[in-house]
Amino acid sequence: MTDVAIVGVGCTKMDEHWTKSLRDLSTEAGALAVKDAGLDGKDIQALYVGNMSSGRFIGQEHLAALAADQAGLIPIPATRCEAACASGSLAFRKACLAIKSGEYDIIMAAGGEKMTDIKGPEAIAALMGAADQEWESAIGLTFTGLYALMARAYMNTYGLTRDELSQVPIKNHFHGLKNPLAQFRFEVTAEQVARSAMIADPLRLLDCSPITDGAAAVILVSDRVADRFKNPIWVKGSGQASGTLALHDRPSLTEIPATQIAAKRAYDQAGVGPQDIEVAEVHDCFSIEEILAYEDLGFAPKGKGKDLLLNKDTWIGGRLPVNTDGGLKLGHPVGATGIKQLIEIVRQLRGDAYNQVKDPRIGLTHNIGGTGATALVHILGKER
Amino acid sequence: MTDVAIVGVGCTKMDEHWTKSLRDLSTEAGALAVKDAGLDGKDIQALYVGNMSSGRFIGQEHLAALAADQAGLIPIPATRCEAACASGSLAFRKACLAIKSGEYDIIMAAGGEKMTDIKGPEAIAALMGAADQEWESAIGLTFTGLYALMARAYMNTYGLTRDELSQVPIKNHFHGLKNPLAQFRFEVTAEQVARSAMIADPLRLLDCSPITDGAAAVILVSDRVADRFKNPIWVKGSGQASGTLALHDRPSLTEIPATQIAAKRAYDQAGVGPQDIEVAEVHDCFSIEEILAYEDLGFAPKGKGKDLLLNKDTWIGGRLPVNTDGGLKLGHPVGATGIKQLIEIVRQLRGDAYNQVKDPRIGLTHNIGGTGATALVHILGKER
Amino acid sequence: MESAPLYWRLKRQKYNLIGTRCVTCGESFFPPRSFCPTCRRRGRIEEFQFSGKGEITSYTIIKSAPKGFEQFAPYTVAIIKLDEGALISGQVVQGTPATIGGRVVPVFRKMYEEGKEGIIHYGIKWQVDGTAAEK
Amino acid sequence: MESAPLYWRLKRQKYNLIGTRCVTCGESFFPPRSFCPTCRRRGRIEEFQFSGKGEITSYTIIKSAPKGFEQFAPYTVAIIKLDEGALISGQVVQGTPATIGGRVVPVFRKMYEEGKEGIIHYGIKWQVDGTAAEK
Ligand SMILES: [Zn+2]
Ligand SMILES: [Zn+2]
Repeated sequence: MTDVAIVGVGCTKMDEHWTKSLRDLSTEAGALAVKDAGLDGKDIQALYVGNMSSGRFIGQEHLAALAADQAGLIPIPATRCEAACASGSLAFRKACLAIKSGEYDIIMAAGGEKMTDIKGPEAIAALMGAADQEWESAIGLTFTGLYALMARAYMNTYGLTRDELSQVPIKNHFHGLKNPLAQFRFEVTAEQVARSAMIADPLRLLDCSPITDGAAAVILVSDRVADRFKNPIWVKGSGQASGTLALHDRPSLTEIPATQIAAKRAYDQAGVGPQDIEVAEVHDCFSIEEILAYEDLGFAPKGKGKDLLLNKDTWIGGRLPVNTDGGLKLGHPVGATGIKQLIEIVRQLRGDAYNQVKDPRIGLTHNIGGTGATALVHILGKER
Repeated sequence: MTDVAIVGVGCTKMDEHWTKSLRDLSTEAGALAVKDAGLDGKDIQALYVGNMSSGRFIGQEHLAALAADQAGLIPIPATRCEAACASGSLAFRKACLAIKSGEYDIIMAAGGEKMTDIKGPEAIAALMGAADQEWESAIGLTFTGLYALMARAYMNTYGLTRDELSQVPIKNHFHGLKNPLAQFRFEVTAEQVARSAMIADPLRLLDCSPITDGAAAVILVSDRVADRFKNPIWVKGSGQASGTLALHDRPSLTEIPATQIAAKRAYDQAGVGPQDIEVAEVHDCFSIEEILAYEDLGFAPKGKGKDLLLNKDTWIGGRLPVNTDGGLKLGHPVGATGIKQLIEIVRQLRGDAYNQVKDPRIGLTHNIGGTGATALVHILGKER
Repeated sequence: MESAPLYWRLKRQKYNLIGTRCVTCGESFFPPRSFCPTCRRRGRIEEFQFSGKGEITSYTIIKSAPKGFEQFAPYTVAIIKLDEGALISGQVVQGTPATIGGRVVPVFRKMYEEGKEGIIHYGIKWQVDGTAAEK
Repeated sequence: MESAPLYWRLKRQKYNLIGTRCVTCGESFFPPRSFCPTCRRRGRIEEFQFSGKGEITSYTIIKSAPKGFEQFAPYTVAIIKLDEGALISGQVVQGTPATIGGRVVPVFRKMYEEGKEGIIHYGIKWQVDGTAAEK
């Protein structure tokens, strides 16, 4: 069985990039990753691109071929993968499988989204393409609304308070202070979160990830060539699972089964458990989801996710720092997000993160699409 | 190296399905394929779905998870692949790589598109998402227009006449007469083609594939389990390549380099050449493209593609029948097309095609996205 | 918002709360499913009339609305566990406060308008049982 | 049609036929590229002014138009090989017949209107050299 390692990373700033198109952003991220790996573009054998909705955001499909074209990578195979907000991780996982198939040794997996070319209500509608168009979008639900339904159910069942929930944005904004690529770099207080605009009750503005433009890319290689690179970070486990598209089709609103199943696969493949993870990036598109992720990933028992925040376990300096780059609150260009998460864990394991955890050896990324109709979990390790 | 075989196929009628949604169509095609393979849905380990632009056609992304959900396949991994009109073949190829990786033994690869929920001019604009939005769509180009640019250049360079070009729809409509799944089942004459409405000069209505709803699915298995199935058809070669997104960025308008490169890879992998192909499905989105494909695939020397039509070589009964199911003229639900092509070749090799070629042993499919920014070529064989 | 073809395709089911039921295992589906996820090919699907009565399992008040719904915000959306067993997302009519566990009944209401002088789309919303709210 | 941000982002380049050129290998790009596909990281990209003069390599007359362009059909679109070496798709102004090999020069024209009473977008079209066509 072939092993896969990540040997180069590149990421644009997360921002409202008025002067840059998606082709500019993806070329920038790709060039940074190729350079970081010490390669030349001609060494790349295939390209995988995660993108959710370029058709609606910029009127452009066929995005992987466009990215290959603009980056001078033609004629290599270029594949776009889509699973809403999990598109980046999906592209990464498909790139891993392509290397394991034996057909390639060096692949670029990238993700990007250009979300600010259309107006706010149009972007909200486009993002609802990740949910059930016939039965959720059609009655006026929004993504914040769907997570608000989960948040209220969770608060009602497990007694989570507003101020406890606010610990998620407070921690992640604090972590993001050190990240030069973050869209926002300021601290927030519980009072600021509680007073920020209501978007979908009970979720407020500071519970939400912003509308962001950005792109990110990594270079993956097989074990056959990995020794040519300094500091390869190994893909120890990769799990993917699906759930119902509509939130209302699930028996419980306070857990995401696809995360649980994807995590089990990834842990089994890596031969580790939740207790072995030393740094993690989890999908905090809305504050509540970080707490659900703690529980679905096995970091905390059901209903006890908040303890990791209150005990500072998931803060930098704690036993399992989570979202050390600021998480999605600091920018969520949906197709890029999964790759951006992997980049943070690679940097943490290499030891060159902006907000470095002390010498971690095993890290995890968790990326979901929609309200959890797709979940991907990856486990990376410093050793093969 | 793992070998991959196709053991089940299923396809809806190509039609304007006013009463059916994409979820209905994909479930129908998937159930047919599972039944054809003699399997139960619970045997499927992963799902790959090709779809070009469901975001714009029906406001729905995250389509693979939706398809898994509706087909009762949750929680298996579900992956959407997109490369415009080549999305179906792309999903198929990624499913092959996933089996070769060793992680799966039984996968469903499907494709679907629901194109008739929006109005004609909106559909024309949505399809232009396959081309360069910034520099082609922005000046009012259409897909027919892009192929018209190729057609005029080819006619000018190689002396192809209107009536010679018309041999493509004449042949394919004749082939499609026997196909109960075809959107249209009538013969056309050279006079009818020449008098049909001008869409983008010199291409006329009968040169164009229609706007279609439809879905198609195949079941792929590894050689580890293939002997459990009767009549497996083997994937002997698979090639994928990219070209510039914009037509104007290519040095020649009368050939598609991505097809040539993808074909070479597929031939090399299969250990065969163009002379060994006994039946083929090529991407005849517009009449001119079938002639370009003959040349790019090596079936005819440059400029001589029309001879295969005039000599009846590519008609049923000829030495290399092409588009025996009627081709894309008989329905082109873009995301489904690549899978539909594979199904026709599987049926030809199994011996249960509607328009059966006498005992072919090796067949080929050719599927492109846009004007050839993506090309995929697959070679299937009766023997492993 | 829905495209016109989608609206017309699902109108009968959405207007009349017609779902489906798998005769083989007895599970009922609203939104209707054409395929039983449990029984798969052995499942036998038939139409099933829901009463629309049920109980709120969670709710939210949407302040920031998507395109097409801006003029209705704020509005309440809930997940309702129907008495016959399925769960569905639906709008709760204005003027009646939603609560988790609260009983609701279906009412026929305007959903949204298409464009400025466009077609008015009607559909089912839910009303807290025993209250009188906006028509 | 283009979104407003895309229109504004590329306005300067599209209005003025400003492309790019790789100093390393000498290749010129219009549409502009920010990355030389030949030289890649060794490439050095700078702005390059195209004259817009060139030759038609192929053309079509669009009868069935996409959304936003319906009222202009039929209109002619050509691929033009610019004298400085790059190829570009462009509209040929009405009233001058396109031919393969025909020489063209750029002119500034209305491209389309956004919505009914919307913003008028201008841009470059091409005119057959030596002819006088619509303004
Ligand atoms: Zn059942
Ligand atoms: Zn250069």
